[in-house]
Amino acid sequence: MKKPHVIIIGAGFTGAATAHDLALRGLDVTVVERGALVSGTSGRTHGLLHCGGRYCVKDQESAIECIEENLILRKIVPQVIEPNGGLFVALDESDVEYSKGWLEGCEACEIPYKPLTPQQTLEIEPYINPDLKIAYEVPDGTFDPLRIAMAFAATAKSNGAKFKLYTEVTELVIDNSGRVTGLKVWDRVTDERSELYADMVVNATGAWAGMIAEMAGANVPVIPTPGVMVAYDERFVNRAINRLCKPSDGDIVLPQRRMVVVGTTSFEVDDMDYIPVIEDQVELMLDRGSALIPGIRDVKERGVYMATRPLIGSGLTGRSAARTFKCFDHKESDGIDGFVTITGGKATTLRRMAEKTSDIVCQKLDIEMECKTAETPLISYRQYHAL
Amino acid sequence: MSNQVWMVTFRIFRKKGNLKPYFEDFQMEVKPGEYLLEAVERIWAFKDRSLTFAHACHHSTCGACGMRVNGKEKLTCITLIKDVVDDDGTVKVEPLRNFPVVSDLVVDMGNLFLNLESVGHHPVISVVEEPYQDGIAAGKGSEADYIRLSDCIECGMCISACPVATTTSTYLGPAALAGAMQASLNPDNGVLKLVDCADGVWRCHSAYECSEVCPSYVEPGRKIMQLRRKVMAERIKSIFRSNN
Amino acid sequence: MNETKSVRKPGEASGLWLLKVLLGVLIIVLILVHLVVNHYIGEGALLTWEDVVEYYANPLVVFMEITFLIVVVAHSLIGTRSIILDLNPARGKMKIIDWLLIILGSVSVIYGIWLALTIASFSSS
Amino acid sequence: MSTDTNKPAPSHWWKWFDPRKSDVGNWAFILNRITAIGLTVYLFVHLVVLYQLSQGPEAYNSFLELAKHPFIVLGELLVVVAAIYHGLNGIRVGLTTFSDTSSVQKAIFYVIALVAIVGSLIFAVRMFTA
Repeated sequence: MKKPHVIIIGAGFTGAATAHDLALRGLDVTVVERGALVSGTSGRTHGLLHCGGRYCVKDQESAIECIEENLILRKIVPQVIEPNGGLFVALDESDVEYSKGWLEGCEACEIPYKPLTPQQTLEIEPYINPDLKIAYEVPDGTFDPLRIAMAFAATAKSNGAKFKLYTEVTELVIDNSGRVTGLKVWDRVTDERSELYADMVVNATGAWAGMIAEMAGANVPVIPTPGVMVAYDERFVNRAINRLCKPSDGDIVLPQRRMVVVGTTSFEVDDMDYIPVIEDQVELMLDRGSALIPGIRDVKERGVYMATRPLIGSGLTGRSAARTFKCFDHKESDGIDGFVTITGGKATTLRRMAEKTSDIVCQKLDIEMECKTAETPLISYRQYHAL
Repeated sequence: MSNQVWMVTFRIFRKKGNLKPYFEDFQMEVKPGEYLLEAVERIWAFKDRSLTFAHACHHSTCGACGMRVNGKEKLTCITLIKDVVDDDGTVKVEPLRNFPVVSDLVVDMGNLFLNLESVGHHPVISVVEEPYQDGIAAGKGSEADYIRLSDCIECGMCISACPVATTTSTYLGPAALAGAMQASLNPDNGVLKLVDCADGVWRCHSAYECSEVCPSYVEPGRKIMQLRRKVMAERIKSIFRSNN
Repeated sequence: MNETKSVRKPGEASGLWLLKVLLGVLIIVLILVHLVVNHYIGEGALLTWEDVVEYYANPLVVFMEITFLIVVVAHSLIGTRSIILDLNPARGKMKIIDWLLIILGSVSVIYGIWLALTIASFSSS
Repeated sequence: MSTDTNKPAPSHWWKWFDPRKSDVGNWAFILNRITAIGLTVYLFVHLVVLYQLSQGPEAYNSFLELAKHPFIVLGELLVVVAAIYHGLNGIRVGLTTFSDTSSVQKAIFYVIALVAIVGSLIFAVRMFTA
């Protein structure tokens, strides 16, 4: 029997991971991406491999996903991860107050933690604000955004998946029965237009998922929610440093190569193709970041960027909205067959989003194949260019 | 300063398929304190959707957005516009040299990645393996336990700047040789033999342009010289070994 | 299409490169010696045929000039080879080029020795 | 993206001498290569010309008369300048190879450039006033 052909729109984290998952299950996979690999939200992610601590108070579903996926990614793609752990740092009394609920959340979500006195904290991370009250060590990590996607894509390619970059979807092809049977694309490398046929189309365009769904007349309640990230020119810490407080602006500082990156903010936009940098927010990052690590004030800014999270609309917005993901079978929601949308979620849960999506795709295609991505180590990200 | 706006002409290299390449001018208002990649992205977003360029992290950790700006290699995500605008208000943006051009500002850096792979460069290392020359080494105590991403971000700018790479596509190149230096910290992997050849460590002609354009503290030129000394020392040692 | 690295060109490994550098150092030394010797024995300039012949009457001078010739020819041809290598020639072509360079070098050296000895012979006759 | 990964980049030898917005290290290389080619050409021309020595005093001395032409003297001066630079840059390359001095390679270049200029001037004065 001919292998079913699945086209994935978007080569972000979800697209690359879904390509890997489906290719591993033996399907014929093509990924189309209008830009470069992870040139949208994924590439601009903060790079925090969450342990779930950030969500364990308000959004335990996300928190549990995080700690589980965290441990899986450490095993399957250690080549791009700094597994140095993280700290949740309480700087004032209100942080200490918050820690009670936080500890309960950690227990509930089975996130391991270890309390550290200020002195113990400064011994392992001497550049943290010495006025801290208490800190908890957790299994956070950091990862390289481009390379984690390359590792998934490389492994997908090694199993036969194809990646068509700089190829923009201009139209979804829908037959008389209302089924999506393919798409029309514009190859921006050659400036040529063509049509691709698929047994199933997966819309993995994250914050742009609503726009692609609209092409099929379907509706996806995704709220593009950008935030700012600022990189500073010194690696002050080896661990991910979180402020022990209700998730808010600029409360995470991550090491990356010889930098630290402070993030982030949260606001809503309509046009997400270009988000201008808002200078007040850059200022805010410096304020908030230097509260955790005072030395940030003394080093140069190295880069500033905006990343647009895809939040699932549920009446709640911004920080209150759940950070979990959702997979839409448009047969059920809009009566459109052959078309699935995956959006929401976060970088740490990319593999699980792919698993869920691939399960639905396989179920729709009547294929019985188990997901094997949790046990399958990824090949070297550099092989992305060899295959 | 922050309210200042400059009218800048971006002279962008364009190439589609097998058509002849040309330069296209885009005039745009920018803030001098913006990063160049922002402007390139805005040209795509608001002026010409056919423009192709590679980018991902926007803060110099991924290495995707290296381009030639006024003839010199720059990582555009950390290059301020005010630092590269000519006196007549133009900025010329071209793809990196010494790689096949895919389209517009996108080049195919496959060879670079394969070369880095072939010498066994490690993308993540212990923090003590690539020590800081100056500045602050993070953390204290058992630093060897900490893992960090290696300095090299595989941006290809050193290859673009290298005068040897302009004619010798088989040359391993500065990034891979610096990677080999890192890999040679493990004495048993045979990398010293691998680079001791005409396409390896001896092909360099000490122009040090690689170190000049490297945005990520690798100093490939210096690493090549360190590697040469290591290869020579290894050769001398092996003479004595074979005599025993 | 991914195995480019297996086709390494032979040749300029550490040996040849090191030789080029050592010869370069030797050239600098010999030029300095040459300048000094020239100053004392040749008394400044060798402005006529007779001056040159007289200069070559000293066997040490003949020896030094021949050494200098060999070293300079070798250095320049290894350098030439290095430049040609930068043009990334095919392996087969490079072999031919190697032979051409060896022949050119040998001919130059033999010719140079003949010339030096010829000049030296003028003074004894 | 439909390209052959390992298609070599187009080769143009003249790009060795592409000044781009080069830094001093690249200028050192460009000058080194130009002087290398120049000196090699000179070496073999020189060997051929010296054949006159074997042809007796008349041949050689009449040739020497010709060589007093200012253009020839200028050419000889260029050879001397090239030799001085090439030798000094060789020392620079050797230094930065055999010791960890590549971080000061620019400073070394400035020093050798200065020495080369002074040396060249001395030779120029001597050759044109001799």
